[in-house]
Order: sequence, then structure tokens, then C-alpha cells
Amino acid sequence: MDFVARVYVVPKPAILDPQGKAVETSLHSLGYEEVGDVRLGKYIEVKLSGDGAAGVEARVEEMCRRLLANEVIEDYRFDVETA
Amino acid sequence: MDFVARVYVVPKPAILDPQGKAVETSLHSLGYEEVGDVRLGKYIEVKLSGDGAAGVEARVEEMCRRLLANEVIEDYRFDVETA
Amino acid sequence: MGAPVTKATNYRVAPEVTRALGLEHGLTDGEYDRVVEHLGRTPTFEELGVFSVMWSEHCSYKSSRVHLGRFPTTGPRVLQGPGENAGGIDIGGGMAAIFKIESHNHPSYIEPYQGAATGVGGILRDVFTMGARPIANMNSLRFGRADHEKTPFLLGGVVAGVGGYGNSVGVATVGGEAHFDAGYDGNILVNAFTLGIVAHDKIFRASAAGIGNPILYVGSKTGRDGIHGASLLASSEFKEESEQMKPTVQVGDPFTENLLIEACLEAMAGDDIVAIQDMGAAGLTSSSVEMASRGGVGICLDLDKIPLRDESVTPYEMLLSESQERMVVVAKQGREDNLREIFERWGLDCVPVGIVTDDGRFRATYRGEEVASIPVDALTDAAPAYNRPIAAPDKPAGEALDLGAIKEPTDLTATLTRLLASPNLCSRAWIHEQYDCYVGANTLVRPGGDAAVVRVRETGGGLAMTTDCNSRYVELDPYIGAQHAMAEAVRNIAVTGGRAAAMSDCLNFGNPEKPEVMWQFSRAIDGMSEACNFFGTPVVSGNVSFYNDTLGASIPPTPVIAMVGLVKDARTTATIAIEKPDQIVVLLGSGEPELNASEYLSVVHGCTGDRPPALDLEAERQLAELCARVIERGHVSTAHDLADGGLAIAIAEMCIAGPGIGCDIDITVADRFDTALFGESGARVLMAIDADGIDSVETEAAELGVAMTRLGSTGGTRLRIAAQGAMLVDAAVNDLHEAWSTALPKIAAGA
Amino acid sequence: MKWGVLHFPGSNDERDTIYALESVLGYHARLLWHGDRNLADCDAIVLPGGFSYGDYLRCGALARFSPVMEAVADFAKSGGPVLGICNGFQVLCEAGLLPGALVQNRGLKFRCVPATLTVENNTTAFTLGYEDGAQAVIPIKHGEGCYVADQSTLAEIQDHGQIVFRYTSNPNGSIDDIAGVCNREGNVVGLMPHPEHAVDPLTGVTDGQPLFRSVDQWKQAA
Ligand SMILES: Nc1ncnc2c1ncn2[C@@H]1O[C@H](COP(=O)(O)OP(=O)(O)O)[C@@H](O)[C@H]1O
Ligand SMILES: [Mg+2]
Repeated sequence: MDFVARVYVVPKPAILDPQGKAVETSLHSLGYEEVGDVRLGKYIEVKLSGDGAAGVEARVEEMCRRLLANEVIEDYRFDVETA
Repeated sequence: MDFVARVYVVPKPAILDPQGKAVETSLHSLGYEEVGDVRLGKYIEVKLSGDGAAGVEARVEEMCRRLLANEVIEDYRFDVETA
Repeated sequence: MGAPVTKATNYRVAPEVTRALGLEHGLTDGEYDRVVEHLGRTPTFEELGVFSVMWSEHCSYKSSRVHLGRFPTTGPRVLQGPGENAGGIDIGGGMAAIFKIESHNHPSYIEPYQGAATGVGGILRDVFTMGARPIANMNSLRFGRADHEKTPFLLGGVVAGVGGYGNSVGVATVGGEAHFDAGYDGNILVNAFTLGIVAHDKIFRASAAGIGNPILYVGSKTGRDGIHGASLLASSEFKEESEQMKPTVQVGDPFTENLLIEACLEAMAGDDIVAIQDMGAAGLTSSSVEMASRGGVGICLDLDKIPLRDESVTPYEMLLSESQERMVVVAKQGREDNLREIFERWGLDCVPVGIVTDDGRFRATYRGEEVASIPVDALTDAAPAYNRPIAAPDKPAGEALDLGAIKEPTDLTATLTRLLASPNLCSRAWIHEQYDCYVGANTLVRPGGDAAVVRVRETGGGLAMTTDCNSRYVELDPYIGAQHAMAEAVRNIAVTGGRAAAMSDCLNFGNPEKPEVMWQFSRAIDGMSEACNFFGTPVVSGNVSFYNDTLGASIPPTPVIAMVGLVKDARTTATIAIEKPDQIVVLLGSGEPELNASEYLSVVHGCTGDRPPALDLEAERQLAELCARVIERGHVSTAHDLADGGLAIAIAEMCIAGPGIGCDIDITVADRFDTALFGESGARVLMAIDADGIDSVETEAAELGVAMTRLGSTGGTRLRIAAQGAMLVDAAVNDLHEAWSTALPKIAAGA
Repeated sequence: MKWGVLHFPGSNDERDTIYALESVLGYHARLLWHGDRNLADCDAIVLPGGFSYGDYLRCGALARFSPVMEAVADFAKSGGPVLGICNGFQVLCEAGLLPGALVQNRGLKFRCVPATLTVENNTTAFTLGYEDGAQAVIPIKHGEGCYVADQSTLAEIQDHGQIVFRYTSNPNGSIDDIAGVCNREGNVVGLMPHPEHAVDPLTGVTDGQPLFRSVDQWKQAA
């Protein structure tokens, strides 16, 4: 079966996010004063095949821990859907 | 009212995504052979205030077009939720 | 038709070819007729695409070819003149320098980061294709007004793109230039230069040969990027719709390029390759056609074999795609496996996609069907060439200067400070600090001065390089203005201790269908050609970029000179920095400063004048020789030429560049103080010389007939300039530094 | 002394490092391919600068899975001197051989400038040759050189003298001006500045020489 995993990786709250800050400042200067905090992270779309959602989720979890996120500085979450 | 907008920005399908390709190759060599195409994009979390979801969505749409995505090479989508 | 194919796997889309479709492809009526004539039939859709790119201005040089022949292109050092992917000169010790400059203007306006990045990628491929290892990059940039609303975005994107690609690919970016002028508001210029070195007997030429030899495709897979990108974009005026040409944007992958460089150099070190060529503008088509044309052979491609990023890419798209980081290789028969082994070790695709044939045709098959069969000649030698109408403009550019109306500032220190903070004179550090200038471990003179100098380990010497063009001068007088650009380049090289040897050029002009633009173009070429002969610096490579127009307005004519010079000994170079107190400051050369066309006139008085300063080529040559000689002999290690901004700016730059040492000088003023301080001219250089070296320099200067004036000495922490005893400028070097260094970051921030 | 310099796809300064070690400093040095699984009897290992695997995803993230990195981890564990320069530092952090991580410069731009460093710990394999508290000018050239670590890691490396170099004027926003760190044992050192570009008087300063020379002393002491 074909699945797509969507992985979201964001800098940990304790880690400074200068890019997010820069986007925030730019949005303000473009007149979007209603904007508060902005965080900038990565969005990774992985197409993959597997027998069932549970198995696929376990694999994706492992990919995140091993490669897709660096837990020293980043948090991640993901969802898996059939494609 | 407080909202949070989650914006997903990905390289357009026709545009080369060397990052995604590199991650794909890496996942394969780590033994995740079930992995197909990988696309790597940006994930942006914007906290903002507004009177109602509809108005906020219109503003976020505009932010995407003006700043958050580069429509020359990227597609975007987003969702808005009350925070 | 071959075996029956199902629709799902056959992606040939072939609309009926009509004259109207031909015109949509940018061909003129007459050109369409010639296509039909060459083929003796209506072209296929793929053939139409091939003709349209090969006959585009960008690929065929149809408006410029008749003029480019006037450049001197030979000389004792020239190993390879124009016609190959890049030019090459002998630099001694059996080594050659291979270099070229090329434009990526329109793509950089549409998407500044990727446009600039892929410009760098393309020029690198032109150089390593010749077998040379790239060791230095430069970039020559023109933006609109510093306070134009798009400037921060374009400046930021272009510089990040140049750096993003060059830094990652691992080639030092050692210099360049950047100017701001309203004339580029809607059409910026991004010209990229690469220099590489190679042993004479290892220079590769891209000439296909050996009937039956396999053609290999190497590098990234083919996608839809840049269909009609560089070729068509650069071959017509820029219109609002151009911004809609988004699918034409190419994305660079410097990582793959890095691997491609290593793999190609390794493959070329062996004996398996006949010819190699990068896929640049018009991709697979122009690379194979050019190789076939140079070798007088034919090429047949099997499009079913092309590595694709996405299976639905059509044969038309395969032929025209400008996907980056790809090469075409003609291999010796039976050596494919050796080559595949090398490329695969570097993680790169290497697949046979065709063969060299004896029929002199460019052919392509797809799913058993021949989709293109065109005589190679028709695409190259027989491509259209136009001798476009030339007419001097009705009224000369600029306005006559009425010096009486130019009021002299009362506070010249304030004027100097203001000029140092002006967009075209302020520090470029914000730019070059984003570029890795160390990688390669050869950079002897880093960015921030005049020319950059890179060591050549094989010879113990060095190569000096610079890009220059003052487009205001060229606009006011294309002939003299272009010569000024060359003289400045020669001077920039001389003050680092080098001797100009040869050059490449990037001729950025407006729409060639305008007779005044062709006039500027032709006059500039005449001026440059004369100066090339005079300085003994032949043109070995170059690039023409026409149609730099937006909404009908052409850019100022901008023939960028990329000059390369030889430094005898890597241990004797000079920089602009004043490093020591108690040195003697001298002015060499006899150029008479003029306010006409000066940066001062434009910044402080808002006008341009009507002609560039006078130019004396003989004086330039003698001065350059003097500089090279005294630096080479170790008498001088601090020298700086005078260019935009004149004497006061030059001496200020020398103080700022060092640890903060000031100087006291006294000048003789004949006429106006502002002319003496900020007036511009050719043939002037400042040096700071140790007391015990001054006599030697004086002797050499006398021998070469170069005027030498002692102006004062270095020391303290202030820059003081007096005229006949009266103090004109008195400023702390620190304050000047502050004004100079904070200006560009502000422009970049849109502040 | 024989040095091994790793070569990942996308490394850039590997040949410069070999040049510094061999032609300027007179050591033997050789390139070690990322696919190799042994270190060919090298006495010290350098992970050079560059953009391994394009630095895609995160700097150093993909390189750490190269086969050669297993051998490097073993070598480090057994006390062998390992130096990570710039991208090499990033790889060592990703591989968990050094604490912390490197993220994008606070200024969001690549920076190529000479940086002045203070030697904070002169007892490591790569700093024995410096006086305690010595200053050295060594160029930086990176876009992602901002050192980060959480509070407890920071306290820990502080307590164990693992902060090896600090910038005198912070160019990238690194926490506590940190330019380089080491492991507890001091045999693994990583720094963002490029000592291999600070050895040859012709191309600039030579303050990076003692860094490489230190390994001789370290070896003797061992
Ligand atoms: N786009 C750029 N890229 C790299 N270096 C640059 C760039 N623009 C200017 N520089 C560097 O800044 C210094 C000053 O440039 P410029 O004023 O054009 O010099 P000159 O007047 O001697 O031609 C030179 O060292 C030049 O190489
Ligand atoms: Mg100059």
C-alpha cells in the first residue's frame, strides 16, 4: 500500500530561531501588525509503501529520530496517510 | 481572538528539489527501501490575532503570496486554527 | 512508427507545426522560411524547438557575430581563443589559465537567488569542461537605484545566490564589482566569471570525432526546468509577461556540481574521452550540435535513454530542457565502462544516449520514431547573421557641463564622508564577506582592493584578475568609455604587481534592433579592439547579452571587462592597505582630474556631464609597467589606482583598508578644490613607500617617463589633505571607516 | 605522524588541509574516502570543511552516516586525536562525538572574515601548543556556525573544560561566544574557524600552525 508521511520539524522552544524572528520582523514591516510569534521549521513529505499504517508509522518515527530531526535542537511530529 | 496559522511551503513539482533528493538517497542507504519520492519544504507557524477565521485566512493568504512563499518556485498551503 | 505503444508511456506531444507556431517560437517570417528551405519540408515540432533555440540571439549571436570578428584574439600567450567553451592562455611552466565571463541577467531578475546561482554553475562548467580545475570566481553586478523598492530584494538574493553556489561548490570567489544606477531599475546585470588552471597538454576541446563513438550523458536527470529559459529569455525584450515565465526558472544544485567537477577532472585525466561539453543554454540540443559542428560530424541521440526526473517529460522538452549540472561526453569506443565506473563512484548518472555519425546531421529518435533530423550546418554556420542598422543617437548622451553652475562645497571633509557612504563608492564588504575567498588555499590578495591575486603552485607565480566597467563613461562615449574600462582593468592588475595578459568580456547592451544600441555596441567594440592591440591583451572568450530593455528602455551600455594578468612571483604582490607609519605617499602618472562624468558630480550635484575624462593609452601602459616592476622588485607593497571618486576617495580607501593608520598629504591645486579631490582621470596611481625604497621607484619612474609627485607621508590616525598649506580634509580614519562600511548594509536592509 | 583527512562527497577543504599538513607543516597526510571502513593506520584524523552531501537537510546530518564514520567513532573512543573543522565540526556534533549543535548564523548570512579566538583550554590534543589564554587569528567562513546547546549541556561542558575556543567578537551568535569544543578526554576537538587556512604566510596569518603541531606533543605525552 502507498502512504505519504508528512513530517514537521521545528526548532525547540529553547533554541533561538533567528529565521523565524526575521520573518516576524518582515511581516510587521509589511504591515501585518496582528502577527505575534513566528517559528520556522522544515516540512518533509515522504512517499513510502508498507503493509499498514501502524508499521509505517513506526518506520517514520525511526527515520525522524535517526535522520530527519536532530533532537538536540529540534522537535518533530508527523502524520501518515494513505496516498 | 488568537489564532495560529500553519503554513506549508514546498518546491513546485516541476522544480528540482536537490534537498529532497539527498534525503531520499540517504534514507535508502540507511535501509529504508520502501521510501519513494521525498520533497523538502518549509513549515511556518504564525501566531496572530484577528476577529474571525475568515479574515485571518485572507490575511495569511496574502502573507504567503507576499513573503512566506516564493511563487516562482514554490507552492504553499495553510490552515488556521484558534489558539 | 515502431512497436505499438500505449498512451501512458508515450509522451510525445506534437502539435501541428505551422508558420504561426514558428513565430510563437520567436522565429521571424524569413527565418521560418529558411527553416523549411533547409529541411525541404515542414519541421517537426521537435525540430522547430531546436531551430528556435539554436537560432536565438543567445545561442547564435546573430546580431553580434559580424562585429565580434574585429576583436584581436591571437597573441603569443593565447592557447585557445573564442569558439570553445572558454579561452585559455599560457601562464608559464607548462600551465594554462582557462577563463570566461558570462551573463545571467534575465533569470536573475525573475528569481535572484537561483538566477545568480545557476549563472555561477554554468560558467564553472564552461571552464572545467576544458579540463581545468576552477580556482577563482568573480561576479560583476549592476542594480537599479540604491533606494529603488526592489533593490534590497534583488541585491540580497543575487549575492546570496552567488555565494550559495560558489561556497558550496568549493571555488573561491575572489572579486567582482557592484554598481547602482537608475538605468538598471528594471533590468539588473549578473555576470559571472570563472578561472581555472590546467596543464597545456590536458586542455580538452569540445569537438566530436570518431564515427561510431558513443555519446554519454552525465550528471543530473533532465526535468522540465528552463524550457526556453536562458535562450529565449535572453533573446527578447523584457516585458511584464516575462515575470510570468516561471517554469523557465532553473534551480541549481551545487552539491552535484561539486561531484561533477571532481568526476569530470578524474575522467579527463585518463584516456577515455574524445570530447566533453556542458549542457548550458538550450541544453542537450546545443551541446550536441556544437560538438558535432566543431568536429564536422553528425550526432544521433536516442531520447528513450535520457535520464529523466519525471517520466512524463516529452521529447521536445528533453531537447530543450535547461536542467543544470549535466554534461555530454563523447567517449572512445569500448571505454564506456571505465567512464561509468568513475562517474558512478561519484554518485553520478552516466548513460549512453547516442553515437557520432558520418552524415553531418543532428538526429533524435524517440520510441522508434525519428523526431528530428537536421543538417548540423543549418543550426550553426548557416544560422542567420544580421548586420543590423547602426545609427548614432540624434542627440549626444548627457548634458554639457557648466562648471560655473557647479558650486564648490564649503566643507570638503563632509563631502568626502558623504561620498564614501554613497552607493557606488562605499565598502563592498557586505557582499564579499558572503563569499568564501579562502577555499583552495591560493588567495594571495583577497577582495577589498583592486585586482584579486591567486597563487599558481605549479609555477610559483600568481594570476591577478579584475572585472571593470564604468557604464556612465560608456554611455557618454562608447568608444572612449570602453577603453576606460580596459585601462582601469590593466591598472587594477598592475597595482597588485601583475601584468595584464588577456581578457574575456561580457557585452551587456539593449535591444539590437534599435540602431542606437547597435551604434553603442559597435563603437564599444572598436574602442576595446584598439585598446586590446595597444595593451597586448587579446580577447580569448566572452559573451554578448542583448535585449537588456524593460518597457522599451535600454540599460546603459555595459561592456564588462574581465582582465587576467600574470604575477611573476607569488611572494611579491601589493595591496591597497597602508600598513605602516612613516612611509612616503606618492602620486604616479599625469592624468588630469576632471569633474565631467565623475561620481562626485552625480552624487553631490545630481548631473553627469557630457563626456568621460580624457584617456591616454600610452600613459596607461607606462604607468602599468612601472607598477608591476616596482612591486615585483619588492620596492613597493602598497599601491592603489585612482578610479571613481578620484584622489580623495583613493587615499581614504588606503587608510581604511589598513589597521587605521592615517596620512598627511599636500596637493597642488590649479583650479578648483573639488576637481583636485574628486575629479576623475585615467593613468593615476597612489603608492605608500618605505623611505629607503623611494629612490628606486623614482629612478624607474624617470626611466619609463612616468611623472612622480611626493604628496606626504603616512602616520597618525587621521587623514589630512591640504592644498598649498590650506587644510581641505581633516578626518579620523575611524570615522571615514564607519561611514564607508555601514552604507551597503543599510541599502541591503532597505533602510 | 601520519594524518588522515576524510573526504565526503561535497567536502571542499580536504585538499587545502592536505596542503597545509604536507607542504606547509611537513607531515604525511592522505585522503580517506567516505566509503572506506578503516583509517589506514593514520595517527590523527581531520574532518575537513565544506558542504558534505550539500549540507542538505542539516549541516553534517547526512555525512555522519558514511561508512568511514564508524571507524572514526572507534578511533575517537580509543583516544585517537580527531579534529573537526567547520563542516567537520558539524558532522562530529551530529554523530554525537561532540556535544551541542550548530545552527544558522544569527545574522542569517554566510560570513567569511578573519576571527580572533581565545584559547580557553590548552590541554587538548589540538591546543597543547598554545599558551593558556592565547589569542589566535583564524578565518571563519560559514553560514551555519552558531553553536547551541541546552543549559545542562552548557553547564556540563563548562565544568569539564570542554570549551576550547571563544571568539573575542562574536560573528555568528554562538552561545557564550563558543567557537570550538572538545569531548571530555580532549582528544576530539571541533571548531568553526579554519586553522588550515591560517598556516601559510603567503596566504595570510599563521596562527593555526600550533593547532596542528599540538598533536605531536599530545602523542609524546601519551
Ligand atoms: N560583487 C562583488 N563580488 C566580490 N567582490 C567584490 C564585488 N564587488 C566589489 N568587490 C570587491 O570590492 C573591491 C572594490 O571594488 P571596486 O570598487 O569595483 O574596485 P576597483 O575600483 O579597483 O575596480 C574589489 O576588491 C572587488 O573585488
Ligand atoms: Mg581600482
